[in-house]
Amino acid sequence: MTLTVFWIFGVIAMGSGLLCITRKNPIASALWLVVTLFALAALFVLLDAQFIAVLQVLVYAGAIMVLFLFVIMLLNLGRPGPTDIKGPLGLLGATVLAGALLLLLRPLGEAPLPAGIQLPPGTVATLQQQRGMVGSVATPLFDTYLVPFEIASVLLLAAIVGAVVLAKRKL
Amino acid sequence: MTGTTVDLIWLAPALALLGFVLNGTLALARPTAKTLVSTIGAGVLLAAFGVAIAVFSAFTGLHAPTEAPVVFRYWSWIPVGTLQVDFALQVDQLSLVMLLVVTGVGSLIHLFSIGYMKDDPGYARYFAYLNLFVFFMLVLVLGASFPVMFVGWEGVGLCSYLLIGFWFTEEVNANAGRKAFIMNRIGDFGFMVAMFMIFWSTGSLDFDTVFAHAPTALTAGGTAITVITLFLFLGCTGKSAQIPLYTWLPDAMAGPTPVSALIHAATMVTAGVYLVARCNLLFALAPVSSAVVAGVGALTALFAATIALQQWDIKKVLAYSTISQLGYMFLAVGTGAMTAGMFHLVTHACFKALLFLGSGSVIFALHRAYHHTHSHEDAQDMRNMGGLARYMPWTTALMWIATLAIAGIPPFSGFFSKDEILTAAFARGSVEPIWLVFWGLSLVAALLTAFYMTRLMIYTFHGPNRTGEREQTHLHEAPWILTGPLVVLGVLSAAGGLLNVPELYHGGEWLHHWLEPVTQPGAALRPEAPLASGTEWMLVGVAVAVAVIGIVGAWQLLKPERLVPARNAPEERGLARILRNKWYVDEIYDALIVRPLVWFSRVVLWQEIDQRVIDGAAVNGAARGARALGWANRWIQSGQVGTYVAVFVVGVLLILWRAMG
Amino acid sequence: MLLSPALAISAVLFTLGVAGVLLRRNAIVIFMCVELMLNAVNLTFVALAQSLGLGGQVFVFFVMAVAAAEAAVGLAIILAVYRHKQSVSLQNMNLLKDG
Amino acid sequence: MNLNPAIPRDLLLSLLPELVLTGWALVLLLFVAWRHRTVRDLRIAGWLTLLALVSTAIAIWWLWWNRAGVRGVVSMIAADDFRWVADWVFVGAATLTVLISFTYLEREELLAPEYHVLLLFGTLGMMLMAAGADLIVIFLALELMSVAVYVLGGFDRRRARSAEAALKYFLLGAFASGFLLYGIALVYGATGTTNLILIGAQLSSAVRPSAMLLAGLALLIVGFGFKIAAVPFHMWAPDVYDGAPTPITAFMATGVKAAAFAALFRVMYQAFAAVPAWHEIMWWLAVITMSGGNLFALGQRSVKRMLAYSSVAHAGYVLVAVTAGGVAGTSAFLVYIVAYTLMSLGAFAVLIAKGRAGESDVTIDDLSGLAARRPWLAFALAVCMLSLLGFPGTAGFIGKWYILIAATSAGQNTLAAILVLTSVVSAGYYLPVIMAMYMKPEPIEAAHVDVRLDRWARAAVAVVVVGLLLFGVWPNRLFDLARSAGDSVHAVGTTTAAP
Amino acid sequence: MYARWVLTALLAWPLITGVVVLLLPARLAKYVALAASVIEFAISVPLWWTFVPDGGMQFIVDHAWIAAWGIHYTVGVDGISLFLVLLTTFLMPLSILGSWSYITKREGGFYALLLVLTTGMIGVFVSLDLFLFYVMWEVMLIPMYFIIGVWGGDNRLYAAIKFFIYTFLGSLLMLVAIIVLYVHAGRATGVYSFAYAHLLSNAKDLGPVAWWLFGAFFLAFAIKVPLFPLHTWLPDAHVEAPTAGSVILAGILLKMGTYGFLRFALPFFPAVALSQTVQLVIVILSLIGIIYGGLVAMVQPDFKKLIAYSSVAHLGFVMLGIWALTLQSVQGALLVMINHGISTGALFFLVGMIYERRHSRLIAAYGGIARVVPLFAAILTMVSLSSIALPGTNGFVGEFLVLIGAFRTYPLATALATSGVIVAAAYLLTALQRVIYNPLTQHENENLTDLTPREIAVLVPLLVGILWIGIYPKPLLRRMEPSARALIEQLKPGTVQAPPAGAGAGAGGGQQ
Repeated sequence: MTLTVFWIFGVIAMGSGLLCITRKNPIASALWLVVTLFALAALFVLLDAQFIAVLQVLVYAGAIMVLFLFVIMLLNLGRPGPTDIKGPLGLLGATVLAGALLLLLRPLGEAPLPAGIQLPPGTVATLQQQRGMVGSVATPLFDTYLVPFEIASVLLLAAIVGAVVLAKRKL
Repeated sequence: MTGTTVDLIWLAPALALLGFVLNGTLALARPTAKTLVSTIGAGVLLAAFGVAIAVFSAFTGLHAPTEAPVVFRYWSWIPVGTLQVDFALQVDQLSLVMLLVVTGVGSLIHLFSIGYMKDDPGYARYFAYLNLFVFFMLVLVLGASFPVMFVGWEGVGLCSYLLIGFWFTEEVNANAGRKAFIMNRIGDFGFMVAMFMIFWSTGSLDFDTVFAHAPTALTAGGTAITVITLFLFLGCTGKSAQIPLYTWLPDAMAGPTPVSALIHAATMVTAGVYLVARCNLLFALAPVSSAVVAGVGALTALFAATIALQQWDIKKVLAYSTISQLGYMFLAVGTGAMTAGMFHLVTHACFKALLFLGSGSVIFALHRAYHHTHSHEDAQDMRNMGGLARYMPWTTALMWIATLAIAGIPPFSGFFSKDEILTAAFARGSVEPIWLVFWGLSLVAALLTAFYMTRLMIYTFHGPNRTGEREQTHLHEAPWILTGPLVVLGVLSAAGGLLNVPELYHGGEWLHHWLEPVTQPGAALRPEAPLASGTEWMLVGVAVAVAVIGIVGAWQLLKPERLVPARNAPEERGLARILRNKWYVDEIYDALIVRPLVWFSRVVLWQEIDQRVIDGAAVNGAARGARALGWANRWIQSGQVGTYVAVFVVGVLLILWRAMG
Repeated sequence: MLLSPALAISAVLFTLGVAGVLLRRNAIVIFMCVELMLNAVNLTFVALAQSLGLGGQVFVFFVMAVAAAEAAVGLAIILAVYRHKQSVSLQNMNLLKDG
Repeated sequence: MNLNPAIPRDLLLSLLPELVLTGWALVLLLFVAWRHRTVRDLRIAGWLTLLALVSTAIAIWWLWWNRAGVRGVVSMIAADDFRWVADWVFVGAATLTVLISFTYLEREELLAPEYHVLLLFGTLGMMLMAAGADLIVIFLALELMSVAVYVLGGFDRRRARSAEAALKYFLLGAFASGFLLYGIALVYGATGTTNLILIGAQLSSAVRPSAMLLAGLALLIVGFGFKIAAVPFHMWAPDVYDGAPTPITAFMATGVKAAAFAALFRVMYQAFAAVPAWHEIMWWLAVITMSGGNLFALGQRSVKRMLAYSSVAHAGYVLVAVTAGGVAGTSAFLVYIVAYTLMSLGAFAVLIAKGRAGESDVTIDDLSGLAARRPWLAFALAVCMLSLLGFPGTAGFIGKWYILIAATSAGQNTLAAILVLTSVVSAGYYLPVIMAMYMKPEPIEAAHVDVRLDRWARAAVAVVVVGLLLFGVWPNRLFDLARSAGDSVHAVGTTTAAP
Repeated sequence: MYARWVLTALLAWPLITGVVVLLLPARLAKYVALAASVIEFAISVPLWWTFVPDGGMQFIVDHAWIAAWGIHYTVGVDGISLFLVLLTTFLMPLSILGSWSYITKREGGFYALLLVLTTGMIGVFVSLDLFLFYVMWEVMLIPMYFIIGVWGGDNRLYAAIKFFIYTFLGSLLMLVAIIVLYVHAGRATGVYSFAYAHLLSNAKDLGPVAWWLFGAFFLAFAIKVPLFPLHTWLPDAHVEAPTAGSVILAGILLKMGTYGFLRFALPFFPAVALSQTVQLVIVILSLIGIIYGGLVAMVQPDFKKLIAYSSVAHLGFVMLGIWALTLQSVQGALLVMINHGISTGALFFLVGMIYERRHSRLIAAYGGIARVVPLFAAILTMVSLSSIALPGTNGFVGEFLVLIGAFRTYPLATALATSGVIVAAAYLLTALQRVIYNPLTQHENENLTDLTPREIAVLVPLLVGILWIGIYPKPLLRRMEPSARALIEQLKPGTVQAPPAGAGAGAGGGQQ
């Protein structure tokens, strides 16, 4: 049952992903991407990552994609115009290369994880029930992953400074 | 060290070298000091001649004939491992003969040169070269080992080169000098290879050691000794102008006439004969090589004589005559008649020097006459001469002596030496019939010799004068400084036969006995070929008859009255033309060897292989290729991110494939 | 177990992202495709987290931070370029090239 | 939600340099917020940056000196000699970049002190990359560094070239980050951890690496390959180097590359030493990078682009050290990267002097006759070129020699031979620079009149030249340092045979 | 005491003075440089007497340098390198004096580079540590590159870069080979060191790798020699270089290749070097060099190119001599190396002198100038004769020894090589004729001035050398012999015959 639902959302994600890359209007692409992100959020829920799923909707589909759309609008790219999709040669090249990549990545879906490192099934779900949806992610964030967390904060600061510099009207 | 005058032998070459150094310095510093130059130039030679005589007399007093040569080692020259070459001089019977000839004839020619060259701007340089030549010639004949001899051997070649090209501003002269040197070098190549083989066969290069070891170290008649001697003989053909390397000698007449007399007639060109005589033991061990030597000698004698028949340049006639006579000498030494060869060498030195100097005297006279009238006729062309006997009686008389000598008319010197050679060849023919062919060839050559020499005399001194109306008044006998040496040489040419009067005429065969210590080891290895005295007389008769036929025939056949001056002379036809053009040998060499080689070097080796293939295709091609790859990259590095991404993904695919495959 | 399907879907999405980058010329769309790739990876992380512990989910958090930072900077850069060229098509980005 | 306030002392200590630098960066940011209008502000910001870097260097030195203070891996941060030496390289590169930026920024009227802030953030990213003992730290640090450098690359917004460079760099960089991240995810999946040492332990016991691990490893290599500009992931480099402001180009060519390599070394040898698969890939990557970089550089007229391809080629040389591995390979990398940082920065510094306001390309011909007019400058550039070429007497030679020793010790004779053969090709483009300066006449009388460096840049160039020559003749101390650093990487990981 | 510092002084002095010259005002440069090089020569001269011919290394100095890799500063000379060092110090003052009026721009740089070059060249010859050797080997490349590139002729840039890249190609592969040797020896013994003796004694058991290593060394040295077909950099470099550059290039740089073969390639890989294949290759290439070099020289329109190709031929003799490995041939090879330095050096000086007057190197631009400049003509003739190995000059002794020695090992090849003497006469005498003989047709040549005292001062030492070695080479041969003997003994044990008991008697048993 879960599996079926999982696949349904998976297909939605893949289908809208395909549409995202093939729609000639950037806005359409962006919207299809949002659909993909939502589908992914659903998948996250199915994978016992409810908090991440929420973040996905809030941060990704909400904030980041809005930013994209904003910029697209700002640059007035939504108007009908020549497509930015490459010609038949580009299509062929992209298909061949992507197909090859997929072919090479195929074993990933089949290989089981090494037994030694796997947790017993349901461990994560149990953990989340114990600590709560947020706490189970937040605790390691401020404990084990303190250093990366701080780096991420500096990263965002740097990005802000950078964005400000680039967007400033006058240097 | 013997404690006698023989010890002073080093003085002879040293004096000549001193002359060179002094005159060379003068040539660069004060070329006008002609008196000083002549004093030094001729003085050192006379002194050297004096040393030679002193050494000779001391040596005769010192030694019983069978004793070993006296070797003086001055310093260790090339000492490396077993190769120990000392700078050493060797005094023995053979080298003494050569010493006397070189210094004696040399002195006369130096004296002659004082007069002959007196107006030349390069006077000091000339004497410097001449002195240097004598130095090297003495090293050649006195050297006690192959390398030391080789010093002289190449040194005389150098001087020959310098003197042939003495008037270097004419391209012909410079070419002739170069040709001489290169041709000689071909021979020297043979000499060197022979030296290498001798060293590794006998362990030494000193004459005494080599000759002592050779009979045991080398199998008689074996390949090694045959190859060695053939290579040695290759050296001789270069230096002594034998087939196939003779072509430089006629061209060498471009040098001043005294040079032709000294170097290209009397001394240097006989070095090959001397070498074979010196190595007679080695040649005795190699019968095949000896036959080759004799055969080449006989063939050259005839071949050069035919060309001499139709030359107009007086010096060219003499040059071919020299080649021909050298052929006789090689026939002699190839036959094993070392004494005969050396004997002819000595007599030839006298009469050929006389002939050259005589012709020099004629040229001098003509040149002076033309100089007076400012005309540019060829002073060496016999068609411009004729009837000179009237103006130059001394010269004419002396030239006739020499002509008779070379033609082999008794009792002049040439008769004895040439007859000895012919006899020896005939005698050897009784053992090995091939020698009868050689004998036949040389007999025909003798006939031709008499003919062309008489032709030369008739056209030059007899008949009407063709020099020119105005010039006739300026024709004179040469001054005493020129004729003086001629007289001395005339005496020697006439009486030189006394040196080795055969037993046939109850002579003492002095030279034969004198050289015996040197020639004996080789002679002992050769087959005996005795001749009955009747046969000998018959041979003498044939030889004399041939000479007389040649002279009389020429006198009868040639019509000097019909001859026209060179300027108006018609082209010859038929055989005459071929002979006039020396059988086209130079042209053939040029077409077959020189031009193809130069073309090959320039076009194939340099332009194609070096420049196009190696440098162009390989070296610069690699550079260009690398650069082209760099440039080609611009097609990909086009600024298009799409391309970059595609290449990137290809890279990803490859890495994934390698990692997971 | 949802791991295998999740990994498969993730691989497909990642490939789609790559294909999009290969296929498009519009800088913003390409950037969106890159986001698609990042999301594909997120799916992998989350799927793995189910078997390997919560670390995977924390990574997703970090990826989002990175995505946000990149978006901020990236869109600023795209704007800067647009000011010069009045276009965001990569076809017009050809000032810099060999030769 | 309970925050753990008791942050271990060791962690703070081991992050001391980064903390110092971050602190300075924040101070500078505050300063910039108030004062960002005049040239004077810019200069003060520059001095503050120098101060920041110097104090960071002192902190590094103190940690290195005081080894007992902190050792080993503390919460995803490695504290070993390798890190200290690498940090010095980054700080050095940043310092030299700041020194050569003074004139440049003023001349190009880039009066934005944020430049220095971003430079500090970039340096911080690099330091964290070298420090990261966990893939996630490395990834975040890499992003931090990249974000800073993306912006710096497009800093000269007024010029389309700069903006275009930034866009290309950004798009391709983000694309490559995707692969890197995917690689991390797969490695995580295959081993259950992102900690390098744990991965290493995990793998040393595994019989046969799984497909997921191999795919992850491959994608990691791709991700790093992009940052180090290995062929075929190099194509951004010439364009971006060309368009970016020259001091930033120098910073990218040296610092960014060094950081990527440092992380690569750590990842490969602490985590994946037991997996043989990547050696062959590295081998091929090294070969095509060396060949490609050198051959493509031959076709360049612009000095900057030429140096870009040259930096690709040098990445290839360092990849040889990666392939060779072992203590020798790691030490060789450090020595080489020190030399490369010096010579590359020196070359770019001279290029800055030669460029004019609103510079387009400086071509090789533009340098004609420089030696006659500016002998010292020409000398400096000549030394840099010779060092890049690997000529004895310069640090470049010592570095190359070390890589060759590492390669042959690892039995990679063919690779060593290919390295030198491609070096020969490099003579084909380094020499023309010298040739132009010394052997060609000045194109016009006034060609080089205004070519001069201010005192800061001059100091930088002097340091570079002295350093190149000093290390070229007397590299002993550098060797000791590199050696102990190399040891420290491998002491943690598995045992690799080393001479 | 002298033994302890002499080599170091020889290396350091030119370097220091070079820097001084660079910093001094340009007008003083040549005086200081001349003084420095004369002092350098003076320092080196006592080597001649203090050297003890015992076959071993002498004047050894050994200091640790880069301890991490076992690199030492180790220098020393034996009978093989002694004369190359002396030749270097001998040619340098002459080169500087010979450039007196030739170099007119950037004099300081030029003379400084010459001095630095001296250090590099001497360094190559005295290094007993392969790292040091390699460094020196490369160090001399840069000054030469600049000398050609800055002060050269019209096509100097091409020639300079060609010279550089060509040499660089070979030397870099040699670098790899050196390192492989180092690693191999280190693995075998646990001692990691670049010391010559260490690597030499551990260059065994390399297996097939030895072929590759030999190949790398071979390439490096063969390019330098240069062996056909790796020679094409030489004509360009020679033609474009200024006089001093050509002199040093021909006189010393080429010898580095042959020296390398003697010192490294042969002793390190005797099994490979003396294998049938390699012998065949070397002998054939030497032969091609001798004959081909000569024939190509014959058709050159440019005098300097002619001399350059003649160098190919001369060095062919050296290679033949080295590979023949008899006492005579090896010593002959050493002697030819020295002779070539003197004679070809002198030829380049002479061409340079006439070039300064007439600004043409084309043979066709001259003709008949012996009348105008007799002294020049006389000296040119003498030097040419030395170059074509006329007995009595140095050239003969060397070539004779090479050929007679090589004949034992390769009779046929040596016989063919001997024909090189014919070709040599052909090309040099033809050129001589076309330059100083023949009619004087070009008006520009009528007012040429003869040699100045300075030029005579440059040439006289060379002429003295030509005659001295030609007539009394024993002092040189005596000093070389033990080293040559040791080398052969090491490579082909038991093939060196003892010298005869009574030197000069030539009574030693011949070998058949």
